[in-house]
Amino acid sequence: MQIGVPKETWPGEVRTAMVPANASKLINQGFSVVVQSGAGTESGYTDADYADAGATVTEDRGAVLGGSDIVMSVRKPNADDVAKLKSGALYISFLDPFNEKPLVESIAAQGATAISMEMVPRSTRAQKMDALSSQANLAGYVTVIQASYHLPKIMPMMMTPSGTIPPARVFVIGAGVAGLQAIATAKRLGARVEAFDTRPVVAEQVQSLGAKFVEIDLGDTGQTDQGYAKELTPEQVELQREGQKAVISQSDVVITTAQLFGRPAPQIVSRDMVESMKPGSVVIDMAVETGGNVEGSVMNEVVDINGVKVVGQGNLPGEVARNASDMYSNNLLNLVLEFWDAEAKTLNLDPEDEIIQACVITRDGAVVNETIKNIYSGG
Amino acid sequence: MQIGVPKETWPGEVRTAMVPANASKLINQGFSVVVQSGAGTESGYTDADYADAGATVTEDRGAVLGGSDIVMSVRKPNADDVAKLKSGALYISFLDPFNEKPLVESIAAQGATAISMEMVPRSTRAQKMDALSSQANLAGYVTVIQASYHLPKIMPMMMTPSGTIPPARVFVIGAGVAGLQAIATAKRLGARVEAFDTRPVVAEQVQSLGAKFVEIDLGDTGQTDQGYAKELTPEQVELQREGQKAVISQSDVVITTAQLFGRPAPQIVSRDMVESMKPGSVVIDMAVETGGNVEGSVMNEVVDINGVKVVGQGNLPGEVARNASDMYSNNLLNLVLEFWDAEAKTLNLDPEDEIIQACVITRDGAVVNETIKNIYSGG
Amino acid sequence: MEAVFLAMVLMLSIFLGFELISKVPATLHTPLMSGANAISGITIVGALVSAGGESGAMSTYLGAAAVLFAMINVAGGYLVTNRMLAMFKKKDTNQPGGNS
Amino acid sequence: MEAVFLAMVLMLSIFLGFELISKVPATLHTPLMSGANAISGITIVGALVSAGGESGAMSTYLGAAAVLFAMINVAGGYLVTNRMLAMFKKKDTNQPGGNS
Amino acid sequence: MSPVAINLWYVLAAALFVFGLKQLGSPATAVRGNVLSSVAMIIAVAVTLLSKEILSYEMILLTAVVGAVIGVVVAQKVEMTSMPEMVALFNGSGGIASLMVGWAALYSTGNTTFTEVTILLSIVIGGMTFSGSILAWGKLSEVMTSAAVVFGAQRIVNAGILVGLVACSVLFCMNPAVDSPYLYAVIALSLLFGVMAVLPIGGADMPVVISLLNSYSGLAACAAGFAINNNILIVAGSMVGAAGIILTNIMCKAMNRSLGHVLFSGFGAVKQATKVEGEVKPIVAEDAYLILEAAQSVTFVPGYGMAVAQAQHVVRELGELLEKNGAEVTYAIHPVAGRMPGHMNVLLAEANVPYDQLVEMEDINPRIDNVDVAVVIGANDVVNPAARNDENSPIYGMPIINVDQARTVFVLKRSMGSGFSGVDNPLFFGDNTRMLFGDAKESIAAVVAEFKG
Amino acid sequence: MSPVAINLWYVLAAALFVFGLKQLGSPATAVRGNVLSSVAMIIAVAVTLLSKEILSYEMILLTAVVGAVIGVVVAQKVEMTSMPEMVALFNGSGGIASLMVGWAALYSTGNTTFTEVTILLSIVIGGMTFSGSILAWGKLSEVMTSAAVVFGAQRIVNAGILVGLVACSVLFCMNPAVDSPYLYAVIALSLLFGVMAVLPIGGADMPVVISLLNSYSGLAACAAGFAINNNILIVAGSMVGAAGIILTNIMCKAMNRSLGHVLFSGFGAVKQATKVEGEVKPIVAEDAYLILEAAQSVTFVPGYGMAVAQAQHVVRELGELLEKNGAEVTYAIHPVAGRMPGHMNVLLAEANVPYDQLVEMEDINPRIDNVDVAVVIGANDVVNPAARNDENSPIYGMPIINVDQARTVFVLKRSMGSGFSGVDNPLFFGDNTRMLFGDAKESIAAVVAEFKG
Ligand SMILES: NC(=O)c1ccc[n+]([C@@H]2O[C@H](COP(=O)([O-])OP(=O)(O)OC[C@H]3O[C@@H](n4cnc5c(N)ncnc54)[C@H](OP(=O)(O)O)[C@@H]3O)[C@@H](O)[C@H]2O)c1
Ligand SMILES: NC(=O)c1ccc[n+]([C@@H]2O[C@H](COP(=O)([O-])OP(=O)(O)OC[C@H]3O[C@@H](n4cnc5c(N)ncnc54)[C@H](OP(=O)(O)O)[C@@H]3O)[C@@H](O)[C@H]2O)c1
Ligand SMILES: NC(=O)c1ccc[n+]([C@@H]2O[C@H](COP(=O)([O-])OP(=O)(O)OC[C@H]3O[C@@H](n4cnc5c(N)ncnc54)[C@H](O)[C@@H]3O)[C@@H](O)[C@H]2O)c1
Ligand SMILES: NC(=O)c1ccc[n+]([C@@H]2O[C@H](COP(=O)([O-])OP(=O)(O)OC[C@H]3O[C@@H](n4cnc5c(N)ncnc54)[C@H](O)[C@@H]3O)[C@@H](O)[C@H]2O)c1
Repeated sequence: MQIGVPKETWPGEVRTAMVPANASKLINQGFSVVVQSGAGTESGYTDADYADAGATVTEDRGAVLGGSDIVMSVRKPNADDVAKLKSGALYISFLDPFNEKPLVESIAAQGATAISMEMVPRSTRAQKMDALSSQANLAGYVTVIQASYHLPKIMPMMMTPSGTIPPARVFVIGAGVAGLQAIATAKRLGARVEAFDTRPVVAEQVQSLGAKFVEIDLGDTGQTDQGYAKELTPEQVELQREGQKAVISQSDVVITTAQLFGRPAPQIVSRDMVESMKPGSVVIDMAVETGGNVEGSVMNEVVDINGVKVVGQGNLPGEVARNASDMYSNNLLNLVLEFWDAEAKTLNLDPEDEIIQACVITRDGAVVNETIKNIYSGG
Repeated sequence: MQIGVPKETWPGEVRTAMVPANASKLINQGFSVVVQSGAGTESGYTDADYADAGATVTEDRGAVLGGSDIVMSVRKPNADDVAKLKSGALYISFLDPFNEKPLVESIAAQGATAISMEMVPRSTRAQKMDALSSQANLAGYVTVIQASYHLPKIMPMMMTPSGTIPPARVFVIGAGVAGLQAIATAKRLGARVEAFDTRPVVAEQVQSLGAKFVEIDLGDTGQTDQGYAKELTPEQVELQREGQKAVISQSDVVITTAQLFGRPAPQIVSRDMVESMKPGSVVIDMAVETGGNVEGSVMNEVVDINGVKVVGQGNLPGEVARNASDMYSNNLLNLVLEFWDAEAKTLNLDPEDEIIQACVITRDGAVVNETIKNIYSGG
Repeated sequence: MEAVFLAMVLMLSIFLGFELISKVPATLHTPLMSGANAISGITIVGALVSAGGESGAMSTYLGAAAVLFAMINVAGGYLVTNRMLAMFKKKDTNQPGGNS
Repeated sequence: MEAVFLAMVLMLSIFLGFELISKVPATLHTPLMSGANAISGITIVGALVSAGGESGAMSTYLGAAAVLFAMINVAGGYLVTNRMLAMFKKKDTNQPGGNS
Repeated sequence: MSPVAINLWYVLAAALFVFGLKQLGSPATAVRGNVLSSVAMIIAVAVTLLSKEILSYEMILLTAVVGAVIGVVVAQKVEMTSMPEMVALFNGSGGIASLMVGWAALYSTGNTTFTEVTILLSIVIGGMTFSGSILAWGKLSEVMTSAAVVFGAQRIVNAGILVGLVACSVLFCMNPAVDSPYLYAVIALSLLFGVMAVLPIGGADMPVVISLLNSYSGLAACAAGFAINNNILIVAGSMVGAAGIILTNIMCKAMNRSLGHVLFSGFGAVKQATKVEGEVKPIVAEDAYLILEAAQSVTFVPGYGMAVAQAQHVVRELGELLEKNGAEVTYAIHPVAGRMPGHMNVLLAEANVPYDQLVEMEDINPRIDNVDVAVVIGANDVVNPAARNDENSPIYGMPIINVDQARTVFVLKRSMGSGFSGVDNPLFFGDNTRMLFGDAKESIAAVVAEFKG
Repeated sequence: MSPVAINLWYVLAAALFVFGLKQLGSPATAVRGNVLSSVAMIIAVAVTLLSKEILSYEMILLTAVVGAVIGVVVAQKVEMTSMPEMVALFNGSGGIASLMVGWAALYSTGNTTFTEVTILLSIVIGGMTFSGSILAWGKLSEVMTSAAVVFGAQRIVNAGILVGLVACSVLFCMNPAVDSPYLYAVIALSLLFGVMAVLPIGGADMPVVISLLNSYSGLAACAAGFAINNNILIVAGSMVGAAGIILTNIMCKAMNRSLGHVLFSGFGAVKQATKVEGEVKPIVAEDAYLILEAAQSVTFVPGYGMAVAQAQHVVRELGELLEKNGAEVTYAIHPVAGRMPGHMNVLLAEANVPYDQLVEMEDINPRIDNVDVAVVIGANDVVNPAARNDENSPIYGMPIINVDQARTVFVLKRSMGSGFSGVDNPLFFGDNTRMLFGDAKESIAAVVAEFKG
């Protein structure tokens, strides 16, 4: 059974869906692997590495897409990629199915099976395939590195002969996987870290990292069974704004990681809040790709709002491309092997399996995923 | 007695010699302070801040230089700045007297007294005026931030559902003030840190930060009474090269901080060593301004030597301009107040005082500093 | 012969006394002292014997006086101790938590 | 009357015994046991008395036999203990450092 | 020598015994302690010999010398491995000696009932000590099966013996005579009882049993002391008796058994077999210490609870203490432990746990059955065997750290509550599992205290 | 009641005393302990009254009741602040009682010399306990000057008194008679000695003195016990005597004085005045613990040595324990402590010391004289008073943390070696300085152990 790994075409995407180490693992399991030349370059893997791992490296993208039973990619395919897929093929990548109705339907039309990595459930059992977490985790680390890079101050406290430097104050909004990692990293650097999240359950998790949880009473908020946050009512949003103002204005760094699964990210930090910060402060908007938590943040740009740097870096995991590729590739590997029967050399995506049910979007020419179907029919 | 603070003209210099807080302190001590407009902007201090502190803000650079009894600056003055100084004035800044013979002599000719901050002794008593240390310390922190910014990996170890990420290996060459701070910061980020220095005494200091000291036997090396390293013999340099090869090739990050006081920095990391590193690795050359420890490093550029990024960022303290300015300004403040007689409103730079002897270069139209005189006469 | 038994008893009691008191938090120093003091009022037993015994008037008077003083020691001692301890009560309760 | 003195002695010794042994590192369990065992050979004193006393032949023989066994216990016990301890010596020396 | 003088010497000897015993308890002074107590013994023996009560020396000297020789030779010959057996034997001879002393005392004229009772006590205790010790020796030296011999009627039999013993004793005391049949009955029964008491105990528990018997032999000597009105016997005997009980207790705990269980082993053994399933066994810090103190390899398995309790620093400290104590210490990190990837790494790095002590799940699992103690610190889901065994558990299929296969497992948590996934955890009911309830930081700190105190 | 019965009751009482005393020693059980020992006392008194030795009850009852009433009333009235005085008074009355018991015992016929000696002992000890206690009371309640009264010839005088005491005692024993003048001499002298012994001790040390006298009164009771051949007196008396000594010792250490010094206070006081200058006073972890345990405010002053020893984690732990113990804990960071700017911050942050416990030199110095204990952990130059006082010291003029002005200073280092600047440090010879030698981590860990153990 052949696995194909096309080179990423998405602008600024430096990750790859397959690292050489995993290529050889899959080959030992009885797969054959075809990699488009240059697929790994930007994450630090040369074509030679793939070749050494036993994969076939080819210039011909068509062959990779068309010839393979399984196609692995980081980003969703573009129209003509889809056209190349052979019917019955399995396409695995981040698909953003909520917002890509036409694309998804075209895949269905092509007769290909599509697995959307965003849709992998958050069950304890599925964590090893949970690419959202693995990437968010790295992104969280990156936010802090970016912040300290742009900050004209140091993070830790220092009592020196030339005077005492107070610790930088970091405020993390949204303490999910990414947020928690950001908190941990900032703590490591010696910053004074505060955090807020609408899901009260995370307060304890924040404290478990030695940071302070900012108490803002929003009334009932709660989370989905997947552990995702629910959207807030307008009143609640207002409450949150008010509650955060004071903290933000004192902070040297504000990092927002607030996401709403499948929906545009909530706008949490308004312009006036940014302006209330000291000049030289930094705001990192991790949700910029899904609309942004910060008013005025621009994708892949550092906007200066009177003296405050608002960093809208997209694709944060890409900043640590090597680790990100390793992790993502492992997720795919775990996913495939979970359902791979090495003896029979067959991949059985049992429709009864809860993971399959959750993450398989199209199959046998139709959109099969319940959630997605509802949304599409819904609107 | 008037203190003048001109705007820095040195390219890329974002620090300032006086921060508003210190301006008011000095004014309380009976000084008057004149600041050239825009002097503090890049370190985050507006003219208004200075005005509020009680300082006079003027556009007229001439007035600042010519009208003041004490002129404070970060970088050495250029020729026409010197020309503006009034005879008997005191000029305080980094002067780089070893390499600036004509400049120093012109200052002498102008009849001005010059204090070179590099020359402040490393005595325990003088530490509060020790600008080299205060700036090197911040630079050390910055090197690590830069490294982690450019590194396509994360620093800490992480055992995650998607696989285990090993800690990044950081090798710090030169464990002086900057080196030690770099070690501490890298440790904080969770990296596996090794360090080397020609002065055996620092081995214990390195371990006291939880890092590993790489033992390379260079025979007798030793340090000056100021705690500075002596220059190595060619054989020793060779020994060191050999000893470091292995470590460097395994490292993800190499940070060099090796300086030789007053002399060009030793070249420690040769091109072949750089090439021996994994693609994606990062080399930070802190000594780039004084010639560089790394072969092929270019000032203010990130050079790519087959896949390895060699960062030659100059003026590292400037990356955290705000703290750097605070620290430097405090050093100057402490220096001035140490010799200021608040009652008599006079500054008595007692020629007998060891600090004065060390750091005053010119006075009453002549070069008075022993060390410098020797060097100049020497060649 | 009795004397030697008493000697044995003495020896053992002294050792026991040494072993009994090991580490005492500062707050307990005074109460413990006063408690021990109350015990040392045991001499009242002796006083009773001599006061009660009939080795002549003098010894009876001496004994009686002894009873008086010893009684002060005993009654007062235990009471004072109790009051002190009552005072420390609150503090003591969190003490264990404090030291563990 | 003697009996009551002995009772007092008994009471005190038992308390003392309880107080004496507190925390013992695992390595010392066996030696301590064997050391205590040797002490319990004190019954030899009793044996000697009865063996030496003259309550008739039978008691003397019994006593003698008792002496024999008790002596084995005593002599053997102390020796074995000593050997064990000698073995643990090295380990013990660094023990304190280890536990402080 | 006058009785007074002798007894004064006895006081000295007693004092020395006290010192000796105390010093035997701590590694630094143990050797000296042993010497002291031997000196005390010599004094006691010497003054006794000098006492005028003693008339015929020959016999005594003979037997004494023979005994000494035997003891010395044996003690020299035996190799280290079989020390415990040796102690058992010596202990046995001590017991039989007490028995005989008591017996002999019967011959002295004009015994009060009180004395008669004490005499019987010394005989009974001495007797069972003897037979029990011999049996223990047999089990240890594999002369006979070292397995626990348990048969149904045991309890009844034992009860019977006890009743008989008491009855005969009473009858004997009614009209005490050296040739009274009851005397022999008592002797026989006590010997038998000793056997019965040790039979149902497995070889593993023998050390504890010996220590207990040793305490008994002390009491026997004490009883003998009353029988012949002898100070030193009473002091030394009762002291050893008491100390022995304490030591036994300590040893039990170190072997993770309850003293009560050993004391009534016969009955205990049967009971224990019945009640294991689904029962939670809590443990206190002190006992946990005793077990860890004896462990050769310890693995910490941290989880979210460690983070909540911020226990990482104390954990590291305990780890260091264990290493100093000669144990091999590792930290097994489950990939999903905590609430974010690398959660445990952050904390352990902060606490300066060296990277090379961290082992991954895949590496620890194969060798986990060689781990003496696995200390689960506020982890739950990641050590939940249900994920391995229970098809219909929501977390079925997740790889876990198989702590349940370690020799002993400590689980540190505040309650029986479940973890993130809300699944119950059969581990807590495991046979080799001990629950150390309470905040993880407090608990570990308490254990550390035991180590240092 | 028969003597036997009585004595058996005494055994019970004694046992209760043992329990009581033990429990009095730990906060959790102290109250119960006090109750137990009072029960024991009641038993003892009751059985004695029932003993047939006693003939005339009236007198006894009268005095007893009066005594009891006085005791109760006083104990109720006195307010908490003046408890110590109270104890002193009670103790005194105990002493005088013993004296009288002894005296009375003289009247009983047929005393052996041994008895006579013990009688004298009870008189002497009782006497000096009495006078000493009264004096202590006087000093504490400011009835007289609480300052130490020291005059030159003191030693000679004291020596004289002692000699006289011994002499008279001997002479008395030669021909004991209730009206022998020597008897009165002995009584007078012992009273005088008690005064002399307490005179030269300052009010601050009084608690220790009282505790010591209390131990004496125990011994007096014990002696009285011998005098009248009474079991319970001996047991209780000697036990309290021994326990008292231990307690005294503990208290001394907690006040950072040596027991020897208190025991021979008179001579000590003079000695001490002479030898302070330039002398290094080492201290062991246990004593350090006792002092810290009683401290209300503690400041840690870390230096390069803490970094070398990597002691930051244990330091934090000790800090937490002290806080739990009710002390206010701060970390005073000198700007140049360590080997790089912010060296201490790195380490303390790693050990999770909360930022708000870190205080700068400028902030701690003004209030350092209110700090009970300043713990200098491997710092040297940054706490070197020479920088303040010694014009020609190379580090003169550097601002330092003035730990030498704290009430007590512990300096933790491995040797008397100097620091980075190679300058000697007068702090080590300070009067209020105690050197805790050894690796900083080991030392702190030891103290922590004391806290927990
Ligand atoms: N790693 C990740 O990225 C990630 C992210 C999200 C979720 N998860 C999930 O989180 C779970 C991680 O498993 P885990 O075993 O580490 O944690 P867990 O299964 O959640 O169990 C934690 C246990 O710690 C105990 N605990 C809490 N506070 C404590 C304290 N102060 N002292 C002592 N014990 C305390 C709790 O029991 P008591 O209440 O009885 O004390 C609880 O049972 C997995 O289910 C995983 O799927 C992981
Ligand atoms: N902060 C900076 O940027 C910087 C940079 C360079 C130099 N300095 C200089 O360094 C000095 C700092 O002062 P400091 O008081 O922190 O350090 P210090 O004066 O150098 O004294 C450190 C002391 O720690 C003790 N020590 C070393 N290892 C120890 C261990 N394992 N356990 C216990 N004690 C240990 C040593 O005494 P024993 O050997 O007897 O144990 C030594 O006296 C100042 O003179 C400063 O000028 C500072
Ligand atoms: N069961 C598992 O193994 C597993 C695996 C991964 C994640 N999870 C859980 O899922 C949760 C969410 O994961 P995620 O990081 O992908 O979430 P996410 O990336 O979708 O969102 C990031 C965070 O933003 C928060 N947020 C949303 N709106 C906000 C607002 N208006 N203000 C402030 N914060 C807001 C969310 O609560 C979430 O914590 C995590 O807490 C994690 O514990 C569980
Ligand atoms: N007494 C004080 O208060 C005080 C104050 C500041 C610094 N100092 C001491 O002065 C020392 C030097 O200070 P610095 O940081 O300014 O030094 P520096 O900046 O001049 O040099 C940095 C480091 O590079 C090292 N180095 C030089 N050549 C090297 C080579 N070939 N290979 C490897 N390493 C090499 C030097 O040994 C030094 O440690 C420090 O160790 C510090 O302890 C003392």
